[in-house]
Amino acid sequence: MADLQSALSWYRRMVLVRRFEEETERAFRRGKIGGYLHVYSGQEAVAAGFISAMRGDDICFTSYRDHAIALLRGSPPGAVMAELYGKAAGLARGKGGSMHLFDVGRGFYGGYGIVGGHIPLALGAAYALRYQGSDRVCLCFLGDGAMNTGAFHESLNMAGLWGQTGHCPLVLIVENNGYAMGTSVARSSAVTDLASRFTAYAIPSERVDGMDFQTVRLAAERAVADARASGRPTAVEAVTYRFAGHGAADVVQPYRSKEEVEQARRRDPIRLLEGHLRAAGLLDDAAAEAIREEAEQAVLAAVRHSEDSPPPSPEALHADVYGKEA
Amino acid sequence: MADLQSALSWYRRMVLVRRFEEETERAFRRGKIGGYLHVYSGQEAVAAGFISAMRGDDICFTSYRDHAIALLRGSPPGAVMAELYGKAAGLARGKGGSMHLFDVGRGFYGGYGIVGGHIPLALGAAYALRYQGSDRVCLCFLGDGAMNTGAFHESLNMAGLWGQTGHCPLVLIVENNGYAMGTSVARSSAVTDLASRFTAYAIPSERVDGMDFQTVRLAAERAVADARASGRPTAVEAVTYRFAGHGAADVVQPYRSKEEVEQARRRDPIRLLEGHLRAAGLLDDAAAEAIREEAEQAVLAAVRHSEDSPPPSPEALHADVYGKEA
Amino acid sequence: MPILSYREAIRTTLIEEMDRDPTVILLGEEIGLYQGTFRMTADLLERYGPRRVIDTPTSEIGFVGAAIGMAMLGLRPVVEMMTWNFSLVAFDQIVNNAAKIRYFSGGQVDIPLIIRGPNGAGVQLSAQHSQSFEALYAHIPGLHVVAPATPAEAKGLLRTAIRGSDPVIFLEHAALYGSKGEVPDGEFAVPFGAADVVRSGRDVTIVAYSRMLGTALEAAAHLAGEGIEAEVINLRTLRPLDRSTIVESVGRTHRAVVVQEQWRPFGAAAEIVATITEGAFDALDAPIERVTGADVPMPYARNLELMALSNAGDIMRAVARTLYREIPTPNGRSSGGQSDA
Amino acid sequence: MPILSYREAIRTTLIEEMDRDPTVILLGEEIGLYQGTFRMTADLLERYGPRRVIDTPTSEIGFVGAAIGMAMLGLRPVVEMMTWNFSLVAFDQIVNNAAKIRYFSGGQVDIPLIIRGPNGAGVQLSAQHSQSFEALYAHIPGLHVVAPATPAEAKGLLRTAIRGSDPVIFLEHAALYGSKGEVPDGEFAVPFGAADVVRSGRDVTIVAYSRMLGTALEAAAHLAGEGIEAEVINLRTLRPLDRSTIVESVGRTHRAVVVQEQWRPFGAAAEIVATITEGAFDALDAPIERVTGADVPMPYARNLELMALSNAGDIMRAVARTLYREIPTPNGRSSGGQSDA
Ligand SMILES: Cc1ncc(C[n+]2csc(CCOP(=O)(O)OP(=O)(O)O)c2C)c(N)n1
Ligand SMILES: Cc1ncc(C[n+]2csc(CCOP(=O)(O)OP(=O)(O)O)c2C)c(N)n1
Ligand SMILES: [Mg+2]
Ligand SMILES: [Mg+2]
Repeated sequence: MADLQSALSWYRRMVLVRRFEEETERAFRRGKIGGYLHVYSGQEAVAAGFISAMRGDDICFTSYRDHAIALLRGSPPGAVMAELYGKAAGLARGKGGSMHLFDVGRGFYGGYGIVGGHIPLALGAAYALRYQGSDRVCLCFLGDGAMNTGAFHESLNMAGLWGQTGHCPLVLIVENNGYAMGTSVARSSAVTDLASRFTAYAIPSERVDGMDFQTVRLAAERAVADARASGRPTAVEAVTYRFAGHGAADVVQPYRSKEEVEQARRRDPIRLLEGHLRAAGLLDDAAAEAIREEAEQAVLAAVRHSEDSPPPSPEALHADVYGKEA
Repeated sequence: MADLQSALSWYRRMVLVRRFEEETERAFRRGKIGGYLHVYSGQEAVAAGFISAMRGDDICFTSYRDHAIALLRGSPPGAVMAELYGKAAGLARGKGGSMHLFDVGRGFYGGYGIVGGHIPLALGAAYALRYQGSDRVCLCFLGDGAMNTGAFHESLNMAGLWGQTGHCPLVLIVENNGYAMGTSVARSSAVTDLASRFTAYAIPSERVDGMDFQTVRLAAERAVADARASGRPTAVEAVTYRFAGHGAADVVQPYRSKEEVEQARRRDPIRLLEGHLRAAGLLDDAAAEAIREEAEQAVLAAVRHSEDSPPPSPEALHADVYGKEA
Repeated sequence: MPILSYREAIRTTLIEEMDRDPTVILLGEEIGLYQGTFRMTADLLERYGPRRVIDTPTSEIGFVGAAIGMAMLGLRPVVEMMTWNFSLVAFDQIVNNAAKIRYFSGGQVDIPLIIRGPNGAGVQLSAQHSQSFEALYAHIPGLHVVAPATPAEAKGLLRTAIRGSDPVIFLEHAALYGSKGEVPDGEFAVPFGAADVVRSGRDVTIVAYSRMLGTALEAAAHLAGEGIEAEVINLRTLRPLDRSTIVESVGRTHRAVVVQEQWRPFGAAAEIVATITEGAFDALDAPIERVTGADVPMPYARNLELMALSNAGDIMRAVARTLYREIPTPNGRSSGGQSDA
Repeated sequence: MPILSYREAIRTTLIEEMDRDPTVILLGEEIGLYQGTFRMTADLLERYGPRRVIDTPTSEIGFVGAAIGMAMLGLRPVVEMMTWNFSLVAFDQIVNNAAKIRYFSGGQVDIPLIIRGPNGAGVQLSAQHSQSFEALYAHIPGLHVVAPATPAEAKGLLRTAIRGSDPVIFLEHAALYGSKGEVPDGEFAVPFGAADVVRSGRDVTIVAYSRMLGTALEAAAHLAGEGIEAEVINLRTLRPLDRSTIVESVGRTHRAVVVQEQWRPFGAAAEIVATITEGAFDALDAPIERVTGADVPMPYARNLELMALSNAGDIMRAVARTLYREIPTPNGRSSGGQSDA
């Protein structure tokens, strides 16, 4: 139960993430946030479980569905929201937006927009960590859809090879949320047991219930410890569900039924964890309400901060194309 | 033994292929053939076994190691050699050279120079054959190295999917000759049982001795019959060996020992088949000598034809960039 | 003539050609069940079934390559590239296979393949999703590169593409999907390599294509108010490029401004400038001006993004420079668009 | 100064930088056990071990992307692209990641990454293996594009690249690997963005880079025999492009010929022509000429291949046209090099 005790703080952060995402959807509808917006609602236990298993100096990479990663890794909600608002105070100075959150100081090496395109980066980063003589590990979150890319395949085979000599402390987390945009796993992958696909690279893998924080967390701790100790890659398929549309524009969702979504929502990861905590006497109505209120305030403050802060200065346009002069 | 009876004609063609390749190496050294030259010596049983299982209207794709495919499929040795000589009478009018043999009239859809790059073409071609309502099948030869490309992965996953509804009569032949240039399979693939990698795409596969024509042929007949009947992809890993260097420039071969090559040569596919044929009384010294002499004459005639025939006309430079006017 | 949107023009052409020719098939991401990311293929799965409207995994190498193979076997695949940004994943297939197989096979196969989808910047899609790749593709022999600016062109050029025998890079622009215009009925087709003089004028030639045509016309309208008559040329196809129409026009106007959305260095406008320099050198009375996007990855923040894109004011100022005079311009200076590598 | 070959210049620079800085590591196909396809990395596996000299599978997406990730974490990877033809497989990684991550992260990371290898045509390697991609890469902000023509430049530019903080597209030329020249000792470096006036002259400016520099110098020598003094500029880097040296030269010579190996339409020469037109318009006494490769996929047959490539005679004829006169030229007409899309 000591275990569950510490889960309380992750519960708190998951509530914040959910509330934050609701607010981003609202801000998007109000035209405050532009571009594409991919929220994380429904998948919170996956990122929370894995990030809870990271050490302070470990690092991670993910796709465009990245708000939760930044928040759970500790980036200030105000800076995350300001990025979505395209403000200079944003996590990437307003240059990246929703799909390209970055907080290198906290070991978050970015959100990327090309499906599968970040996987080789994570591979190389993992190698660099070992090459530098550290025991840091690299986590790479990726979607079920990303497994069908050439970038995935080439990286995984190389990870398998580099792991043979202990030079690849890489943890791959497949967030199987059932869909790549509107394409279900069964329609996009010849094999639907995604964890089994890693055998083609001799990479150990397991499939876990991605809705249950405690389950994810245990798997994450095993995977991270393995990678750290052995320098070998390891993979986890976390079976989860995307409550919202693919992005903010995906409203009609002709590819799935309302019933299916309803059904999935019954296993809401936040309510599941809440249930565990209540059952263990670690949470009651008042505490839950306080946590919700705390999230509410944090999100509203993030919005105010974002509304009030200035856009990037015109000089920012040409800054950061290149570094110091070659 | 009826079986072995017909093997005699494939033995004859394998002898031709070997003799043809020797001549290409000589012509390369004499500066008659330019560019890259990748010979097939050692692997004859693979192409012969599979091509023997093809129907006249079936089709195939391969890599740059393509001379044998053309010859075994029935392209005139003179036209193949003329292509290597860069002559107008060549199989691709002197435009493609060694790496890009093409004989569409015989269902040979080409040799390609980008490793793995031809696999998606074969996938689409297989789909087209079924879409057109035929029961023709498409064969795709590829190297062990090509399995590590993104093009392989994306194509195989799609083949698995399309096969679910019988729309992918594709036979994949992995010619595992031990090396991708100087990189052994163990150094380039995290899993060395290459046939097993196809389980990630739910594609049935088997591994066979690629040095024994009869073994290859039986596997090929099964695979082709399966693909034709079911419209599903099927894969065969043929374990073989590259007797020569990767290409004509690969002389020193620091990545493998002379002993290893010697060892492999002891299971020369041509001599193995010759042994079977002799044991069955289908071949004696005189007949073997006649076959060698026939190959000798065919190759010398091909060389004469190539030496004597003219280069492409200057107009050919700008021809065939586009088809009829859009 | 009926009024159609650019989207409808494309969609109805797909339908007409699919009805007419069973070898025309569609493939791409989210074109079926999802109804198309931009609804270009809405209802087509229902209409033609899953064998002709193929939803693919996120596998650009696989499905672009497969479409090339289909084309080699006699089908006429039309690939939807969800946006051209993703085409870089399949760049090898397009450049090393689609463009070259006819040639290196000695002319043994046709490759009647269309790859179509939106090219260029949207609104705040940031660096990886706001690119315009015409200069890259137009460099490659064996490809046709087409960039319609109006609904009629979208229809006419798509028809030519589908009935052709070579790979076509069909660059649409999402900012134009809702725009409307008259579209001729029937088997209307626009040939490749024929630019359109959209507006005639004697003072300066403005060359544009795709979305920037509208910006050029907006500039031309303002310029007319200042007594400057700009001739506006819409390229329609970049490969083949209609060099003679451009050269002939500058031969009359003596001045030229070339407009493109994307990064200036080694961009498409450079080829047009070179063409004019080569063909109309003696006629030129002023340096040719280029109006282009800023030479930076596209930033997310809207204020920076607007700076990175050129507007009618930028074109007007460029025209003014070719005339060695000052004119008032409507839009604020987009200081970003003029910088070099 | 010691005389080194272009190959030795690169190889010794790799060694010097690896000895100096343990964060410099090499990866690519066949660079280790095989000793490098062009022997550029011969013995380096033995010298530095498999952790610093990494043989990769045939997986350009994987190893180019991995090198980007290494660079983000502070290593200085030098990737060998066996030939640049294969880089198209990794084009997305280079354009969408390497070039842009610094920008979209708001400047949070350096990407000190070099990708090097031979670019351009060899001898009879045919369509998929004879390409020259400088125009494609030089279009992309965030990349440096470097194309040394001499051993000294190869060394000096590679040193600048390895010590920099941005991705560098380092385009060598296999036809130059054996060429020799003096190379300064010590920590010699050549800055990016500084073209070299290799030969001065008053009659015409010839702009070239990489392998075509030698062809341009050959033409200039012949021209001198005809009393024509050509100034020859070697660009050395295409991004950044040293516009002022070019413009200044043409300001003096009043005539320009721009040379490139590859397809003309939307090729690198167009940007140089546009630069001259913009910067030296009033100085120009004749249209700028482009001398380029034929606009076709490279054919295999040697006679066609020679037609597809430009030679000194083509450059001399172009110079003659800028001077409005006739001059005898040594090489036969390579009728291929002048056609358009
Ligand atoms: C190479 C590429 N192709 C297509 C797209 C468009 N696209 C954006 S997200 C997506 C689906 C990805 O699904 P998955 O990997 O399961 O991630 P999820 O969105 O479910 O988190 C697609 C196809 C893209 N961004 N990149
Ligand atoms: C994409 C790409 N990368 C690198 C090369 C260089 N190359 C040519 S052949 C080869 C090895 C391929 O090995 P394999 O697939 O086993 O075929 P084999 O030569 O053994 O028949 C490589 C790396 C290439 N042609 N294409
Ligand atoms: Mg998903
Ligand atoms: Mg091999």
